[in-house]
Amino acid sequence: TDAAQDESANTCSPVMAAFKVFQQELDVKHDKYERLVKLSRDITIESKRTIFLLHRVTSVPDTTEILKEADTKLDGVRQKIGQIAEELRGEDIYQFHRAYTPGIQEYVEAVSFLHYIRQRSLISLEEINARLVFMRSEKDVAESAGAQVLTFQVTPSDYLLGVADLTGELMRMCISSVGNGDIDTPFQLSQFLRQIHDGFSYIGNTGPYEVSKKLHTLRQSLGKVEDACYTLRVRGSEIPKHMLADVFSSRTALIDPEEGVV
Amino acid sequence: TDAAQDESANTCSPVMAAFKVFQQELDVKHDKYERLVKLSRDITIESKRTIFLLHRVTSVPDTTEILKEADTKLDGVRQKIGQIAEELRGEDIYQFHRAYTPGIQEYVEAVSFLHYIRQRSLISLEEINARLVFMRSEKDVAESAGAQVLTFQVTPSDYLLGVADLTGELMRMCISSVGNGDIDTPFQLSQFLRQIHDGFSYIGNTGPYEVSKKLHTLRQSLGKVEDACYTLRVRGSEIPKHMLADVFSSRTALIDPEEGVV
Amino acid sequence: MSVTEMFGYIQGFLDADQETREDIRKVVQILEQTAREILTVLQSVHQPSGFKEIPNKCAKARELFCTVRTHIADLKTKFPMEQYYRFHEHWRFVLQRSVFLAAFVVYLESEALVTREEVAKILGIEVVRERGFHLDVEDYLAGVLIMASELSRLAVNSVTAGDYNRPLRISNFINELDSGFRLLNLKNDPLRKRYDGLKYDVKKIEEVVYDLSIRGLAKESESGGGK
Amino acid sequence: MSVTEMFGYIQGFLDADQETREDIRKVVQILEQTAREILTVLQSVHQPSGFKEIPNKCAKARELFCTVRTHIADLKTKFPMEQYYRFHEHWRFVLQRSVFLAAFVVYLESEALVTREEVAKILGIEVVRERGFHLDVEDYLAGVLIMASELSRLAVNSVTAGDYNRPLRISNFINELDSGFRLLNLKNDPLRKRYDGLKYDVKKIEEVVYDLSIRGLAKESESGGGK
Amino acid sequence: MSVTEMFGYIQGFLDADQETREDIRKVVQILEQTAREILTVLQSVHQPSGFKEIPNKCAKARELFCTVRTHIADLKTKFPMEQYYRFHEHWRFVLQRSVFLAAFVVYLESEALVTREEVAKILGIEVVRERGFHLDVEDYLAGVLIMASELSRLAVNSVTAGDYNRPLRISNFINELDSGFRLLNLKNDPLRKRYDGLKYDVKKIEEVVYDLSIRGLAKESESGGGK
Amino acid sequence: MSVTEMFGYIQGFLDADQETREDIRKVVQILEQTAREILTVLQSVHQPSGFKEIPNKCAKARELFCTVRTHIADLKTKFPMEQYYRFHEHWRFVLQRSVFLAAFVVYLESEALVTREEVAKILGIEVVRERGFHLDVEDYLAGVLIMASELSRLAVNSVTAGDYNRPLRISNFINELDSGFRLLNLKNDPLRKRYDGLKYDVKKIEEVVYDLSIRGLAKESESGGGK
Amino acid sequence: MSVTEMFGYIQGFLDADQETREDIRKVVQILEQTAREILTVLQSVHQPSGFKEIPNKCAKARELFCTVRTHIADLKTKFPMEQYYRFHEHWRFVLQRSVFLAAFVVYLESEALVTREEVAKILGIEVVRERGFHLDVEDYLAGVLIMASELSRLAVNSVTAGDYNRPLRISNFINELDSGFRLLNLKNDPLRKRYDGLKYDVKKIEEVVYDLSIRGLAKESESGGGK
Amino acid sequence: MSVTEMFGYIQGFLDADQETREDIRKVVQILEQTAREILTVLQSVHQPSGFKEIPNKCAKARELFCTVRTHIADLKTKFPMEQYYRFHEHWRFVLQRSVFLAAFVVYLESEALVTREEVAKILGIEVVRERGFHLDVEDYLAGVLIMASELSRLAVNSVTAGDYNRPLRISNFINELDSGFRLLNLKNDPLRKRYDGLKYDVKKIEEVVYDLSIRGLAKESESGGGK
Ligand SMILES: [Mn+2]
Ligand SMILES: [Mn+2]
Repeated sequence: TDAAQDESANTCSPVMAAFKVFQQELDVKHDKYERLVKLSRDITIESKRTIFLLHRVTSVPDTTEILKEADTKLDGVRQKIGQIAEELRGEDIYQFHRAYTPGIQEYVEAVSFLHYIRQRSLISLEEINARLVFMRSEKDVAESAGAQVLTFQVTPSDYLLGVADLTGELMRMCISSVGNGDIDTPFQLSQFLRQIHDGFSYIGNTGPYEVSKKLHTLRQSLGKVEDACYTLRVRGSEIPKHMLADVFSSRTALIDPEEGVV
Repeated sequence: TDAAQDESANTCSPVMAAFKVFQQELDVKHDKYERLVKLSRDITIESKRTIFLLHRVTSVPDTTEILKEADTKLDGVRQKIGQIAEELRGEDIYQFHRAYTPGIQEYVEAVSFLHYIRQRSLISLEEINARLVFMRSEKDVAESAGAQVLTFQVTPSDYLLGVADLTGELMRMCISSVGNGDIDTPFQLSQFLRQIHDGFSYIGNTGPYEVSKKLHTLRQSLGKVEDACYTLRVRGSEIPKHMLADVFSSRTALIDPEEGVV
Repeated sequence: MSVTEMFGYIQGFLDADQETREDIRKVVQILEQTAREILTVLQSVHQPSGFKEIPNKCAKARELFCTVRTHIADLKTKFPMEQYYRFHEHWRFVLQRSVFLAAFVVYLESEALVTREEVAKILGIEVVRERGFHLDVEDYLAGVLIMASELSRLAVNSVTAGDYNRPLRISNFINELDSGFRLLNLKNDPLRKRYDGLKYDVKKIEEVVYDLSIRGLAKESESGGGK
Repeated sequence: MSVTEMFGYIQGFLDADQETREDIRKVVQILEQTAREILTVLQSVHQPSGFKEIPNKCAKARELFCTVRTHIADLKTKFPMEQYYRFHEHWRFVLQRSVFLAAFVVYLESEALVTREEVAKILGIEVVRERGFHLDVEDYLAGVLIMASELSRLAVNSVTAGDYNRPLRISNFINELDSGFRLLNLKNDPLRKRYDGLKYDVKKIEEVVYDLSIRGLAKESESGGGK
Repeated sequence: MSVTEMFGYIQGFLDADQETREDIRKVVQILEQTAREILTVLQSVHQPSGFKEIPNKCAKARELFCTVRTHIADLKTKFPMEQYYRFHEHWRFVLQRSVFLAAFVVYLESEALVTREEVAKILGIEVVRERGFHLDVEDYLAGVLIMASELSRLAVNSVTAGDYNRPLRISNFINELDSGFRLLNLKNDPLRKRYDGLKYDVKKIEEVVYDLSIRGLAKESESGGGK
Repeated sequence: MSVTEMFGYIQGFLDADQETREDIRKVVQILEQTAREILTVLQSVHQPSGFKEIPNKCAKARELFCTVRTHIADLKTKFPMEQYYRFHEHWRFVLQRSVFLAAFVVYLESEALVTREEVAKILGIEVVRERGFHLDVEDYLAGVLIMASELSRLAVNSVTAGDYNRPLRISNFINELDSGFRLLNLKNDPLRKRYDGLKYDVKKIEEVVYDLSIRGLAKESESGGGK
Repeated sequence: MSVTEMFGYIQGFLDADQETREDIRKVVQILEQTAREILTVLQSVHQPSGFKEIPNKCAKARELFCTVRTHIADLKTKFPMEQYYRFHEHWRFVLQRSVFLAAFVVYLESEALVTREEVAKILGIEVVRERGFHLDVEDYLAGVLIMASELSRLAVNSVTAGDYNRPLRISNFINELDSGFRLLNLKNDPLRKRYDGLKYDVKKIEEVVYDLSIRGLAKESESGGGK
Repeated sequence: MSVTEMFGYIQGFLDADQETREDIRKVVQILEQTAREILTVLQSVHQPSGFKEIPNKCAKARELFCTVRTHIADLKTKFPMEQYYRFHEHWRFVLQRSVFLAAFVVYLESEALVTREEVAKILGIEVVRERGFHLDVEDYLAGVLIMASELSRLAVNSVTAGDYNRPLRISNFINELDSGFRLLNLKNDPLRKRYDGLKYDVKKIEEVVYDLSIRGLAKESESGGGK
């Protein structure tokens, strides 16, 4: 038994041999995990940048340029997601899910924001996933012929969490729109946000825990948007007329406030 | 009304005049509070130093020197408490209690620690307060003849909290005693600590909130002291004999373990 | 009885308890689902288009309350009635939500405060503890306070929908509610905290009325509005 | 004295202390009830109809302050006066509320800031600590800050009630108060936190005045306004 | 019924509830005092000198349990029995402590595990819920676990007092208890947490036995010891 | 697809997920029960009398592992295999406990470290992820660490039972294990935390060996010891 | 050096650290006092009467910044410069406030955004870390954001004071600032949170501009401006 | 400089900071790896066979410290030296571990306490802050305390290895260390907590010495020592 204590001898004991295998396995796994975290962080940063960029649409007359630039940025993000898919090839994706979920959620947020700005509707999970199909590069194909296509599937949870965060951006967009004198957008946004809010309250606490946590923020965002629409309505209700000192005498002549908004 | 807006005019408005009085009053109070905090901090530091010093008694043959030094240090602390009493002259002492309670508790801890080392008993609240009677300096007396004596009263709560902390020091002393081969002290300490523990559990949650919080630590300290005594007892139970390999054959000859301890 | 026997016997108790809780949880889950459906129906009143459909939506909600009653009836069978408070926490949340929903429907229908008796009837439960599964005062009040906050939202959205009349009526209603609560001696409990939120609702609605007043939009309601 | 005796001796102190606190708590609870009643009386000034009745309501509140004085007189008997700060926490909250109520009444009556002396008189207590149960500067100031927030609400409701003059007067008053507070050297204490809230009140009132100005509604007050 | 009337009516409910709680709190406070006295009596067994006096101390504790029974009888009169679980939290703590004390007395007397029935009898309460104020299984188990931790302390102090026999008996007892608990399917609740502590008690006592064994001090008990 | 449809579609996913989890939870609960039974069987090795019966107890444990295998087989049917890690948290705890039990049995039988392959076989699962329900390295290592702590307890109890040889063998075994773990690059994860606990086990066992050495009791094992 | 000597020496270090912190705290307190004085001077610009006096007030504030510089110069002497980040938290708050004040003065004087270099000069500190006590980018940005919120208040009060021109200029300025911040990639830190508040300032100012536009007041002021 | 330019410029700063932290983290990770390797080398001194090889192992550790110095040299290049405290938390843990390892090597070689100067030299860093990347007093002391605990373990294992002399020498060393720490006035910080652990190390070692004394083994070893 004394020999087992000896370090040099130790190295050839079955225990040490087994642990060297474990070391290998753990390191491989950790390294992959780290790479995924890094990719996720890059995706997050680039998605956030896209969102920042998209907020500029409220302050410029022509949005084409911005939307094009956002497309390009998101293409880059999708390439990164392709790298994630590459890393996950043959893996149990849930094993590494925690490593890349923040990035994916942020991507969902960015891509659904862009979609909303273009289409004024909620992008579906299918639509998102449809754009996450990747062709393998030549080199890889050479190695193992056959499956040339690689897909990445956003989970419903990540989709939900991304959409929950989207509402925050929509709220910001609404506030900025008001700030920039855009009248239509806030009302459209409040309608849309209310639908999402109702959707989330329909799901309630049956979804993942993180969703319930975000419900409060979502409700606050909705409140802010509703307040903004309210403000627009009451301010819009006033007649564009110089010096309103005499407004009370001509009160009966008030036009239908509904018109003031359009 | 416009005049009230004017800053220069403002200064003579009744509101501003009143607030200047408040400013005065608040500053006086805050300053006193700060001075008391400072005194309390000094008392804490010096009391802690005394406690550190007193822990040396477990490692030296003659403790006279240390005890004398501790007396001197505590005299200094008492002088500081005299300064607190001076500050509190004519005040509602509870108004500033939070400012100086940490220092007083630490003093109780130090003085009761010294008392225990000398007398092996718990110092009483009266004994503590009896030493907190101060003669006013000549100068002060000149100002207002009459009351030459100033007293400081430690509250029962502060006394309790100080004693609760004392148990931690007693535990440390016990561990050090074991470390230094002193056999008697741990047993005496465990007896004493048990009494204090029983006292505190008798008071239970009827005392101030902070006491209840300290009960857990007290119970842990008692456990450590009991464990130490236990260790002494089991180790002391072994015969001082070279090579005990044959101990099992002569097991019946074991002397009364009670004697091993003395 | 040996220690083993005794613990085996005790395990019986624990199993039964756990099973009861499991049963309760299941019914409560379904109940929550139904409550969420009612909420979805009622939330449409915040839509500009939803204002005309209020009677419609209320009717639909009333129908869904039938399902609520069925589920609660089922819930009652899951535990001995005298242990109501043992399992109270399980259904407390959904019960308060249901009170809110009932109170909201009644307000939308009649602009009146639902009484505890009415709520109890809508939910198919008792008011008096001794009679069976009942509605605690605290739970009733909590539900009413949730509604108050929904009404402050409704006041805002009414204006957006062009209904300048409703906010004033809501303001009066909420003020009355506030006076009522001020009669109560609430402890420092969750209910108290919720009540503190009422102040914000009151203020919010007052600001809506202010905005309408300063623009002369509130006047027209004076003639037509009010109860 | 043995350890056991010592603890018995201390226990005596603790028991006496707890009893005193129990007594104080009871009186304070009644005091809170009365304070809530005064609040209910004064709340009506926020109603459009309440504006004409301000003098009336103030008178009624003044009456209820008699009851406050009786309860405080009772409170004083529950503990040795020189230990005011020992039990301060027990009545601090209700005392600040009472200061607020007194300050609000005085403001409504005279649009002036109540002095510490006046509050003390209304509550039947002292200003100077040495004289007995007194009013701390901090508690006085805290009460004044609660009033400031009530005034921002009043400014809003004045407009609803058609009184376009009052908000400007409130704005001046609050600004003066703000300048006063800025003189103070507040530590990081609850008062500081409350004072931080004053900014929002100032801002809110400024927005009301803005709303009136831009519509030319503030003009008319310039001629008629002032005290 | 107007809103004001309704809230006045509700206040009645709230007042009654608060009063009940106040009453319960008072009795519970006295009960805690008695429990603490019993604890003080029993704690002396940890003193080296206390070992011979165990029967004495147990007798004295038994007497004090009479007072416990009186207080609990009083407690029962303070609320309707079917609302046991409504107020459970008020007495849960002291009830578990009392179970611990009863279990400790019984152990000291007979080195056996007290049954739930015995505890109930000692405390003057019921085992079966339907019969009245009863002892919940969870509370019984919690009390037993507190005792386990006290026994590990006793094992240590026995050795200090020169009794090398007792730790082995305690070790056997605790092991049996541990096996018992392992039969139970505990949820993730406070009881589970407490049970996790039992492992440390088991280990601690095993180390005491180990220390005795390695020094040959445990042997002598083998002949004389056991139950 | 409208927003409402989209949420309905997602809700479908969530419902299915929750159902799967419910199914898994049920099987896991039964699995935990069986694991507890195996533990009870193996616990007896800590008893002085239990040392001779080790082979016996191991055999009995081996039998119970059949039941484990059955339950795990059942578990496998509850979800698609490639989603192992999606639900991992549900069985992670019980799986690590099972690894511990298997490792303990193998150690008791042969004083060797169970390999991952052996554990997998005992539990009826795979080593390689691609093959099906498998055993994660981390879970395997966690189970081994739980055993290490059990072995430190065994070392103590061996001495009590008079077996002075076993602690030295355990000490060697644990030291080898410790060296193995030091090769690993653990992140700041639960496994790392658990590994930090190994230090205490190592130390405890070293102290037992020390106690034997200083009394010359370790000598005899040198001649007779080993396998 | 003996162990004792070494430890005595070490104690010196520890004492010095505590003293340094004490010294820093004192200077920071005085600095806060001066900052409050500057604020009081600048606050008057919100008063209707204050608008004409802006140059005056700015001059007075500039004077007070001399005192700020003196205090900061004093602060620098309290610790070795390379330990800036060790004590950063102590002055972070007051530094951000000072940046705000400097930025506000500069805006009032020239309606331009103060650069980091200018602020550094006004406060008598460095921009480049290597040169000495410097201004962190984050602290600079935080101060700028505080000013943005002050400007939204100023826009409101400008209207009250009859200056219909200023809000438009503020609006342009704030929009530019907002675009600037959009370029930044902020982490989820305190600065990001503060930045989120900027949107509300932008919105508020835009509402003022909107109010002026629909009344044709914005145009009018473009040509003439002021009263 | 336009606002846009300025903000672009600022973004550069923010990016640089994040990058710096990333760089530091990477080097620290490698440093931790090396520290673990040194630990593995030194761990073998606890093995019975390891005692003769101490010089050998120390030499090997000394070699590995070269790598440590290289990594720290690399670390220094990652950030400007005057920002040491800005990033201190990143390397604090590994630095304390390295101090421990250096102190342990020095003790094993010479049975003396490593000075701060020596540690600094071994790690290739400075003692004086002004000179560059330095060793904080607190970090030095923390490392020394970790070593104390390792020495108590060594004392135990010395006996097992038959070296009865070493524990006495360790005892003297630790006592001196303890006296040193008693001179310090530690705040209630992590260091104080660590220091409290020292007493248990002292106690453990004294128990070993006591065990040796009562067996007359301490004397015997004084003359001959070792096996
Ligand atoms: Mn976002
Ligand atoms: Mn202490």
